[in-house]
Amino acid sequence: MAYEISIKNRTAKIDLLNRVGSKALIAVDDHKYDLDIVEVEKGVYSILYNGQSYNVELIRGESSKKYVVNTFAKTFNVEVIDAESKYISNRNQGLEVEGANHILSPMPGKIVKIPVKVGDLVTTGQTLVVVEAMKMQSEFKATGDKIVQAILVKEGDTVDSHQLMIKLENVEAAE
Amino acid sequence: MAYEISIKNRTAKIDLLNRVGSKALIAVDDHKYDLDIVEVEKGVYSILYNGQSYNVELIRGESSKKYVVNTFAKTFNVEVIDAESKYISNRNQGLEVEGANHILSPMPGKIVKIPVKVGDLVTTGQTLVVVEAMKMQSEFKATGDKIVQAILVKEGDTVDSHQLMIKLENVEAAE
Amino acid sequence: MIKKVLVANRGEIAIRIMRSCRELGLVTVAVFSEADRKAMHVRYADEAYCIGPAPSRESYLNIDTIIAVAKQSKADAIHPGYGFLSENAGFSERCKAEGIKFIGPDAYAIRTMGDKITARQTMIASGVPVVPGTTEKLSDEVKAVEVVNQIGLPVMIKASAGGGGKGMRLVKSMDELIPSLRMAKSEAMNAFGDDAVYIEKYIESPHHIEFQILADQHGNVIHLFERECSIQRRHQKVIEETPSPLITDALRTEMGEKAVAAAKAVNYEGAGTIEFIVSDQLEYYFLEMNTRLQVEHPVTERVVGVDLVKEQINIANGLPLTYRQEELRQNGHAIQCRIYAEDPDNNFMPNPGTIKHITVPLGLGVRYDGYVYEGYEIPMHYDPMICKLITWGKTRTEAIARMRRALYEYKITGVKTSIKFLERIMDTPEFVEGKYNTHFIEDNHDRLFTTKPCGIECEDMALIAAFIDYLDKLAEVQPPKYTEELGSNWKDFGRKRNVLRL
Amino acid sequence: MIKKVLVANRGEIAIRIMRSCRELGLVTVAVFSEADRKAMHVRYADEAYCIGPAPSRESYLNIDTIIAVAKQSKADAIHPGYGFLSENAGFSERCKAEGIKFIGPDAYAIRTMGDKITARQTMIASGVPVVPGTTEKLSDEVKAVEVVNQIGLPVMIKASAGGGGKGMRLVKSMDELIPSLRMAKSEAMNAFGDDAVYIEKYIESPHHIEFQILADQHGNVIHLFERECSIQRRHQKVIEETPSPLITDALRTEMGEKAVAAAKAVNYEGAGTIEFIVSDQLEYYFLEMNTRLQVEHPVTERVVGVDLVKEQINIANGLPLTYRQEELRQNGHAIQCRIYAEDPDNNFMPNPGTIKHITVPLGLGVRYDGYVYEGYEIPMHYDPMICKLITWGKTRTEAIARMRRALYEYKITGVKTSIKFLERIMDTPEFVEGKYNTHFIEDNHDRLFTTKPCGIECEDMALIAAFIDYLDKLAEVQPPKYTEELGSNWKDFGRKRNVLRL
Repeated sequence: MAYEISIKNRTAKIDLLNRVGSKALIAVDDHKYDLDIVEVEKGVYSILYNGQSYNVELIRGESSKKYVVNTFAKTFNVEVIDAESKYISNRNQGLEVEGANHILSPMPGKIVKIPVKVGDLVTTGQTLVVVEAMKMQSEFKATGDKIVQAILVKEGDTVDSHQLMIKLENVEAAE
Repeated sequence: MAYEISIKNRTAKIDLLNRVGSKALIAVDDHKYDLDIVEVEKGVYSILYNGQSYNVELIRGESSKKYVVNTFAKTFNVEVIDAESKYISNRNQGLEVEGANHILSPMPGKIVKIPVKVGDLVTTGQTLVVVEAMKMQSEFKATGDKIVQAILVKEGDTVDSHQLMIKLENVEAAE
Repeated sequence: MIKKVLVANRGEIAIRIMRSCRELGLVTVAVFSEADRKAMHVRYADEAYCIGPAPSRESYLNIDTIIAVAKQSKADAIHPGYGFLSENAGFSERCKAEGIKFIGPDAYAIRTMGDKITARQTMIASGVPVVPGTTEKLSDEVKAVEVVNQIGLPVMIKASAGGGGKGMRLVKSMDELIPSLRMAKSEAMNAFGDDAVYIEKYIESPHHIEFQILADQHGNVIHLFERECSIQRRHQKVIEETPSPLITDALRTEMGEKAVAAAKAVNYEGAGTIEFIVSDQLEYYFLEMNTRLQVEHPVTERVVGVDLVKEQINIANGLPLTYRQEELRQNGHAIQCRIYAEDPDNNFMPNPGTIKHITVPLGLGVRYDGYVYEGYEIPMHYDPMICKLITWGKTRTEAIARMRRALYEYKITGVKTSIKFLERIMDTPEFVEGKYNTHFIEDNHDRLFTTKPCGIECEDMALIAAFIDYLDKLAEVQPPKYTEELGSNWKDFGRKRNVLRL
Repeated sequence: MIKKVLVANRGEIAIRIMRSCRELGLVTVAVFSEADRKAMHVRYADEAYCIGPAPSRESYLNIDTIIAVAKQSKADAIHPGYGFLSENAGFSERCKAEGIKFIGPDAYAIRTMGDKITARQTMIASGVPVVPGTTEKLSDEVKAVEVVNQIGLPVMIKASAGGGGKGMRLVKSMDELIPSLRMAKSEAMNAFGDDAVYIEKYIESPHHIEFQILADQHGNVIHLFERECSIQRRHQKVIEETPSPLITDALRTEMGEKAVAAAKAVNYEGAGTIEFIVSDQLEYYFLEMNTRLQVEHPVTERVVGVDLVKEQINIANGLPLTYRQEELRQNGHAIQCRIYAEDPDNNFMPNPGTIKHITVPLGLGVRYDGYVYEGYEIPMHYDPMICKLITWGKTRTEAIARMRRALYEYKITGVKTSIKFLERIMDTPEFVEGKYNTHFIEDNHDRLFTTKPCGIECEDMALIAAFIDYLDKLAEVQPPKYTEELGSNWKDFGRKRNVLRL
């Protein structure tokens, strides 16, 4: 059974055609790879293809379908797409515009300052929240003229990675 | 609930009296330990007791009750004894004499030679089987005058750690 | 003689200090904040005590608690490491009052070198060249104009109590002078509670070169040559090396003598560093003194063959220096890379998190000073540096090749790091040729922030590994269907799983 | 010039060689047996090819397959490492015939030095002292008696084709001579298909000291000083160090010159080692030459500051030696411990198995050359050595202190190792004072095989850790009882689990 799998802006068809021991025949789009793949340590794969030795490290994401993948040159987000993922992806398409209106903390940290309050009209570049981690302060700024719809954290709070801190709404929407 | 726990030839009573976070109050026989214990890596425990920093590494055994424990100075076999273990231990007591009559391979290896056959009468020091691992040959010898009751491997076989290779019986028993 | 050392620090430096203590047969005492119960220095030490909550000022900066632990554990000396209390004159004084040996200089030396105007004055008095500018606190704006007329533009306004770029202003034209001066004073007052500022000539293509010194309690001072630290990002050192590819033997000798004079000027005791700014024309000026062990001390250790922490302890024991100046030599070349948990592709945003997997570079000529381990969660409260990688080579070329090899071997997943960024520096011609100054990262911005391409094949390998992992995890979770597996048993299933039916 | 190197080996030495190749910008090709698919050298190399089943003679000793892989992958050179094919004259010859550069000497040098009687004759002709005894194959038993009368008892009978103690007999009294001679010949015939034996004087308190040499294709030969290898168990080296605590500067110079002469006698090319036996009275005799890189080469690298693998490749490229003899110096002191997967408390029984957890010693002055990793299953088919630990110090005392520290830091679970045994050697007075010969382990048997006591408190910590682990695993497996947990949810349960109700 062929799956779809996404990497960067590319979605590829992927199919396991045969597998015996560590040997596998895998089709990615139109290319067939006859290779030797084995998990040598937890999340670490050794792949031999055409004599080349590749080392690939995976971090499993929140779901069993999502991975962060480190190759020698680069780090990628990879997602296996099945029926369920497709459904969620379709459902979310309408919401995507709102991405920029959700201010998430990209790392664990501590809220140092929130110089805005709910209902404020903020303009491009205006600081919404200051988060401190590892002795460094990062400011998160508005990327357009918006209205502060909700503030979900307060000064002194500890936040996790990807935690939603502030919701904005577009000015048009509020009018 | 107090448990019994064995180490070397010693069997101690052990009881967890209290536990909050990484702090624990544990009684071992008559001694109460008020300490801070935390698993820092898989199977690696850091214990702070009276200011001293101890590092203890565990390897979990075949059952959830058996451990190989590395302290700085020594390695121990430790076993938590509950009702089930006691039953098995009691049942096995009669068989203990036979321990010396089971020739187990202490390591993974390859059978190089078996210079005896079933029914042979062997004497103390006589070689029963030669196992090779890591370029070194180890000979396993009879520790008394015995009769070869069964040979469970053959030359060229690969054996695992603790695999039974040869069974002997005492000369008296055979008479 | 010292028998038990409390290390008032955390991270790689705490472990590095404890290693030398252990080699000397000294008992080590760790202190840790509540966020650090699982930290490696707690595991490494002979004894360990909790000193308070995660924020530094409630734990690693809490003098009273640290002194109390030292007394309770009967430590006879405290090593402050770098950062935290290492340059706190009050802490040095307090240790002395409590009869605990502070492994470092006394309060006088720390205070004199800590205030930049006093330090400048002391250096001028000792014949150590300083950057041309004012020698006193500037309050008179007319005087400021006079000074600038005298030394010429551009100039830098700096806060006397300063550090970390606060209260600093670059002035390129005369009409910026007065507004910049006022802003600098106001910033300095806000940041340090002291509005004292001074003016220095701005050096256009500065090189940052520092000298390691050691001074015993008997007035003997030696230097252990220089470290080149010009690869910086926002005034933070990224890569250090020794010998410096810039300076000559004659200049090395001369600057070394000045460094020794600088240390003598404050009756220094212990290990310290004299930082100089050097122009392309090899004019050099005293910048500041760090009255502690530096992050970059390992490159000196490797090339000079001296264990600096052991020398610190030797000095703290009141013993004379182990070496005479003429016995010391630089042997080969060493480079250090600092590796941070941060995302160089996203403005170096700090990236605390849990280490999933780590492969440490090893082998000939590689030293790794770190503290994280698999499963360790790097706390968000402290410095993002996770390790220092030091390579040595017979030549600078070999040291660079070895650093490339070490960075290639170093694999860490779970947090983002600056490894790829450092690899790109190792490939940059200006660095390879040893022709760089503190503008290096800015000057090579495009090259340093361009990620290597990963071709279609490399991308496909990433896809394939994720896909295989996904299928195998799926097979583990889903038991065989009854209809299909009827009559077979688990052993069969295990055997067949290698040939997956989809 | 060589661009791509096939490494015909496995384990730590394969990785060590690839590291230097990578630093030189050369592409590396690994070969592996079916038992080694997950081995680190396969992961480390740029390319990797399977060469057959687990047994060495079907893979790592299979010349045809290895040559085929070299051709397929277009490798222009083969590095044999140590062991396996490294001293196989036929392999060196075959490489030459196939136009692939063998990184090592030619077949003539390997053959001459491989046969002990020929080697003895060659050395005598070159003025290198050999142990007094026969210079020719012994067939005449009368002649044997004559020789022994001449050189005096005790004597050693050795097989000419020998190695590993086979065909060796110590003779202490005249009436043992003839029977021992006959047995040695018969053993030699069985083991090597050649019954040639010879007689040597037996040196009572022998020291094993060897010299590292480098020889280029242009007749230039240098030595890189000595290694002291007298700490041996059953003729296997356990610990090596340089400089030797035994020899004097004058003797070092003299033996170095003899080592160079020995290499020149066979027109040697590459890196090699001349082994000497040295008596307490500092009489020295040629023992044998190893025509390859040695396991213990890192101590020389550290003290002399030379990358021996890079020099091998340099020589293989036909370039002249990088160093002249007078440029080389011994700087400080280095010690190497070999760490084996074996159980010293159980007659050093090999202990293959799966590595559960490993903490590698790091920091100043420590080099770790290994190949195992967490989760790796050490195969039973090959050498039990899992790593080499090398420490350096300004003095021998510091190098020993650092080795103690490194062994303390080195933690490995899953297989039994010789770490504790090595720690006890570091604490043995004869070793600490540098006064030892090859009988060291025998002479100190009681001390070396007594395990450190673990007091009741240490024992209780072992119990407590196991007990807590048992309880926590139990709590993970058993879901909360419905009756108790009614109305609560999983989040509550997670929070409460820290206070365990029993």
